[in-house]
Amino acid sequence: MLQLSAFLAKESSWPWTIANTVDTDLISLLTFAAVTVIVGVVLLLLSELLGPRRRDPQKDSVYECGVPLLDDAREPFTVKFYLVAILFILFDIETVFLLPYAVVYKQLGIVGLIEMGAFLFVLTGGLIYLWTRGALEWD
Amino acid sequence: MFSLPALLYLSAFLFSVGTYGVLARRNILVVLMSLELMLNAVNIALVSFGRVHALTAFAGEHSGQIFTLMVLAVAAAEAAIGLSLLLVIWRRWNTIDLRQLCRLNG
Amino acid sequence: MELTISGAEILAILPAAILVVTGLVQLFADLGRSAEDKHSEKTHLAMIGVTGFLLAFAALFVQGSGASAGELYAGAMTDDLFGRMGAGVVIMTGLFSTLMAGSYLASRGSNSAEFTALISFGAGSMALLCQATNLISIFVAIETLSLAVYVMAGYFKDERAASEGAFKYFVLGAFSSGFLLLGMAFIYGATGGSVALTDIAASNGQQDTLFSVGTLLVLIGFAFKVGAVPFHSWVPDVYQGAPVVAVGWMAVAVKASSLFCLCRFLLFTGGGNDLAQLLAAISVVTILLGNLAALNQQSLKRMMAYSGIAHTGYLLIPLVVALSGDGSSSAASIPFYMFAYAATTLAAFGVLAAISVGSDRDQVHDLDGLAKNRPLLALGFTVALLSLAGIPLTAGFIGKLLILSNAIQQGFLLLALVGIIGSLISVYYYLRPVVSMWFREPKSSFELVPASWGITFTVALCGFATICFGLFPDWLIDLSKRSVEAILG
Amino acid sequence: MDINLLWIPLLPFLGFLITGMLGKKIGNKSVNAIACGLPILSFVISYAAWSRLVYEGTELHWSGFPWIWIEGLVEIPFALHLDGIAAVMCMVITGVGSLIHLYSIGYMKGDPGYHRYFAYLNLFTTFMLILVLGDNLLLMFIGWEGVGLCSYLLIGFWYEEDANCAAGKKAFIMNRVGDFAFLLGIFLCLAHFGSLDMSTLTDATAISALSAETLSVPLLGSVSVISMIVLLLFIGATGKSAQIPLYVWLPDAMAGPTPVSALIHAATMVTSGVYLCCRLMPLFEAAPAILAIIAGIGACTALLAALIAFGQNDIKKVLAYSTVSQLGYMFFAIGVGAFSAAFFHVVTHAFFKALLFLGSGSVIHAMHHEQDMRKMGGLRKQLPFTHLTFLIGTLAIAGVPPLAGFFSKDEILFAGYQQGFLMGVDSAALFWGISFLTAGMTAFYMIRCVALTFWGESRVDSSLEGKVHEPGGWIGFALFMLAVASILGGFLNVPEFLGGHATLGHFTGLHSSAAAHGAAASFSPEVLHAAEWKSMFLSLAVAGSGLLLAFYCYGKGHSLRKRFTESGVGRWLCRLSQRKFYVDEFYATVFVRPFETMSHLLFILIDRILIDGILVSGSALLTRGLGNWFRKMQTGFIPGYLLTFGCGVLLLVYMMLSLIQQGGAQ
Repeated sequence: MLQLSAFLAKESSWPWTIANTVDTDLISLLTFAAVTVIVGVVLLLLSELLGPRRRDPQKDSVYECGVPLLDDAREPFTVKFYLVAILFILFDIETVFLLPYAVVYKQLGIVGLIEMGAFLFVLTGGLIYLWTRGALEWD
Repeated sequence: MFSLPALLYLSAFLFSVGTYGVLARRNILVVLMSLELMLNAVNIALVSFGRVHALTAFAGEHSGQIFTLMVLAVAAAEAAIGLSLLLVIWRRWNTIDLRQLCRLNG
Repeated sequence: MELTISGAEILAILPAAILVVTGLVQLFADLGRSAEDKHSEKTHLAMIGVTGFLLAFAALFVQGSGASAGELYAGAMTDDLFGRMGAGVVIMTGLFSTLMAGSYLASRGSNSAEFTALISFGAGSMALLCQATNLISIFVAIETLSLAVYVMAGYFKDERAASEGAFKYFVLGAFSSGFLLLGMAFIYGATGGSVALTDIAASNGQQDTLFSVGTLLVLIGFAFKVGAVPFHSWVPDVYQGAPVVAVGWMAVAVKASSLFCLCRFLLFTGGGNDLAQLLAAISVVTILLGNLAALNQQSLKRMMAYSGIAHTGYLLIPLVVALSGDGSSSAASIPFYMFAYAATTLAAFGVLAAISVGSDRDQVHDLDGLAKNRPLLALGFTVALLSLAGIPLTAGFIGKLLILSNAIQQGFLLLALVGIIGSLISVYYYLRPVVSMWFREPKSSFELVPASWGITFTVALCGFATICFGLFPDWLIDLSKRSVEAILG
Repeated sequence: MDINLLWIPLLPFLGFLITGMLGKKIGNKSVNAIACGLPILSFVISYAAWSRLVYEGTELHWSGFPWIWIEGLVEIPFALHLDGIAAVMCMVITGVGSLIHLYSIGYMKGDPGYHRYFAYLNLFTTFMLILVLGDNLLLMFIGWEGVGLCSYLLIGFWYEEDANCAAGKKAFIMNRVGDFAFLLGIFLCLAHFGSLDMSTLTDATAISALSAETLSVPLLGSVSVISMIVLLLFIGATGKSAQIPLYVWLPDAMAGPTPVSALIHAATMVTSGVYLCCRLMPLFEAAPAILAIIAGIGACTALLAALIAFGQNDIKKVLAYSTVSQLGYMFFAIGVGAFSAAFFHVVTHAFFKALLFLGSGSVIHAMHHEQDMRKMGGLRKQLPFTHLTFLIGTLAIAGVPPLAGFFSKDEILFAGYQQGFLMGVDSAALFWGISFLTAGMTAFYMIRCVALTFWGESRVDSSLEGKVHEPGGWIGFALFMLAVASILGGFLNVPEFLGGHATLGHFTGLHSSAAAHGAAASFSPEVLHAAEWKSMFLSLAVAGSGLLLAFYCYGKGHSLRKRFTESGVGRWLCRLSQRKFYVDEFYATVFVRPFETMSHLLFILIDRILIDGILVSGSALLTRGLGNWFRKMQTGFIPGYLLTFGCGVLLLVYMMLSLIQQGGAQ
């Protein structure tokens, strides 16, 4: 592994860098991110430093609209939620193929349409199957 | 400003983090996340390679990015399977501790 | 640019397409069923599956343009004899697994519809894997087939063993596919952005350290799928936990398709002597560990698991020989060996399925006196075990003979020696079940649910095929030779 | 009509197959018909073949088929050939054989293994005929081994008794010793003649071509190839024909049924050694030194066996030793170059010895399997016919003219006399002396046997009183035929000086004496005839004196015999003779026991400790241990698996990089 990193470090074997290719909006994005992070941190530090500190149980207890809290804040999700979440991930991610197609569907022409249709056919088949299997009913 | 090696280091770092997570953590959920991290770390390497090659070696060649899309889809499917297995384990074993699944051995 | 698709491309993808459609049909055909007959044996599903597999098998014989690598789908897949042979092994295995699945699963009170569908889907992606000629398609194919197999391994949701095995398989599999993907990324980078095997072979990146490491990582990914040491840990546990039919399917189809793809991959990328040495080391360790660990197994499934590991070791030998010098000629023994291994292993797992119908019997002593109750099954199992042990007149013998003699000719004496020692050791544990079948008295508690026609048929046909390949291997050997020569076009 | 030689051995073989497989089903009657009919049929065929040979002079040949056939290297056909000797032998085997088959019908009546017995008997006939007709040494060897097998089977026929099985084993092993030498001889022939065909081995030019060649043998130094071959073949013959040192199996072989002893251990098999010598006469004549050895061994065997025969009380044992002794005669004859005399004696001996054995058989049958002569005596009254035939046999073997034995034995003795005194070969003279004495002893112990069995007052124990009576039927028939044969058999080969034409000698073309080919071939007929008269009278004298002495001892007054056996030396000699000169004990101590102990030691060392202990169990333990260790590694602990995986990856990558580095370094 050492050798590998040494190899990667050698600029000579990687003539091209992205410096000249990455356009400026990426940089502005990064500055924006940096600024937000810095502001947040600074504000928190200030309140921590300047604010007076007198603690008692009342204050340390969880604040819930003034009423005494009922039970632990962390409630376990039901299994059904997991199921839906899984299905969501699947069908959500599959759309990742639709986006690039949307960009170039004109150029791809009829054959592209057919292939996309086949893809969607299979996808929809899966959806219909689990629907009829009752995987989507909440209870 | 971002040299390719830097991006590769990033992906290598993330990959290592993922590997460490898989090896070290006992919580199945975390392990699944680490696995996803490994794949996505590689995705970074792929896109950065692809970007470079697209601009230098093979003009108009985007196989790296396409690869990444495929990997995303596959990773999603894998995550789905993993989560459903996690559910099964939870139902049967009442635990999500990796170290307790050692009935089968020898 | 206008996207076009040629007849050759349609033909190339036809088998896989047929299989996927078959899977869908099986799923939907099961939807209309009411709850009570969910767990009864579903012969109509088996029929659909068989039809689909037969169609796909027929599609293999529809000669495509014989397009050389790199032409179809912008080099994503090819349509050569080698790929078709791989697909043939997979499809046949799928056919028999579907035949066995119905009654076995019904007897275990679980729904066979999704199982058979998973077999079809898996078979489709395996067929693709055998024909894939670029990194992307290889990765997608191998992942999809793995996903199908993960689910099948854990199909008995209510059994702890099944879920444990499946999860082990899943975690390790995802881990390995991470490395596989990393290796592909390295290759992609080192070869200056080429994913098609032809471009990779043509590119000048071969000498890069990055390239070598990438190839190694891809090799590791495949080594996991075929269960080579030290990436074998999942094999015994998964085999023990999974349904017998799924195990048979894994043992044959996954191994076959992965090996076909690996063979193609290595023949293109080369990889040179260093890789060959590593591969040789792997195969030596695999053979020895597999055979030795199988010695004291009481569970037949675990025994078959370790024997499968050992056979992986044998199968790596021709790859080593091919890598270090004489390209395709030595790799020619792989397709033959896979065919032989498929017939043999299917027969064996058919018998295992037959005896574990109803309850989960898989101990060696469960076979006691099988020859008296079920002579046909006992005969089939005996033939299978003899073939696995490499006793003459069986397919396994010819396969081992090809591999070892080739290794010796090319001067890999150590490898050949290890192979021989391994198979000597293996005779011991392969003969134990034979002894208990033929020379022990059946236990009084041993009442056998009559095996379904599907299982019996499978055992009979595969046992017969084992003998046939053993007696008349010429045509198959010739076919293998031609197919391997076709790889590099 | 044309005769296919194959039929001669084939018919008894068919008999073997049928009686062996279907014997139980088809019942004894048909077993008799088949088992006796087929040998008789093959006797008819061999008679026809013989007559072809006599009247048309054509030696029948069946070229058979290629058997062991490596082009240009070894070419051994499966072929049969019938020349004079073979023709006569065939007739003797099938003729005497058939008679004994018939005899067995009466003798084996009611035996549980009836059909098995006849199957063996037929098989024996087959192999014997193959031995005789085989046109090459290898085929002959097949027959040789085959008859050995059958003799083993038939000696141990009543296998319920351990003694019989032991005897069978003894015979087999003793023969193996000889066969080993025989095989070596065959190999030598193949190596130097390049062929095993009788025609090649007896071809004068081929032999003379080899006469110069020598090969160095350990202990013997450089020996001429011919002598080596002859010596080895002769050792093989000593095994089969019970000569010193391998004779001890024959007396024990008497454990078998008496007809078997008659057929195998008197008439046919044991003479096959002599037949071998006659068949290869030119080869043997080319090795004079070995011939001298043969003469010596023959004479000594004759003497020793005769001495032992004195002390035996078992009637069959006496006959057995007399057989050994007579075989000794034959080899002596060969030793002195009188092949025709030897062969002649084979034939006559077949007649009278078979007669004697069958006679003893009928006695034993009548006495309900009592063989001890001390429990007999005075059987003349109960068994008049048996007594008569037995007496004929006895006189024949004793050499009383004009019975068969007289002519043959006289020829042998004359041949020895001629070589010893006319040609002045001292060793021959000495051996002649020995066999001359033996002739006298033969007469003595045979009369003793007759006297103890048939004469004097009965010592039969009371339980058998009145039960003993003549077994008629086939037994009688066989005895009668053989008696006739032993009376007339001698006239086959009446020497010239008695006005005969030595028919057999000329027919077989065997030399009658060393003089016939030696340098001193030029004796004038007068000299020869004078010598022949002299030797004839001498042998008559010695035989007569033996007879008289025996009559005197075992006749009315027993004084002489008593006095002799009372005397110290006499008692000592008697015990020595009864104990067979302790030869068996000698062999046991010198060969058998050391061999047994050694093999046991080796068994312990090599088998038990080295192979079973270290190699087998050791390696098994090792593999098991490793296997268990590998199983232990399979903990089922997922992080462990993952760690294994990761370490595997790291290790492989590291190895890869270091390999690349090495590659770069070079």
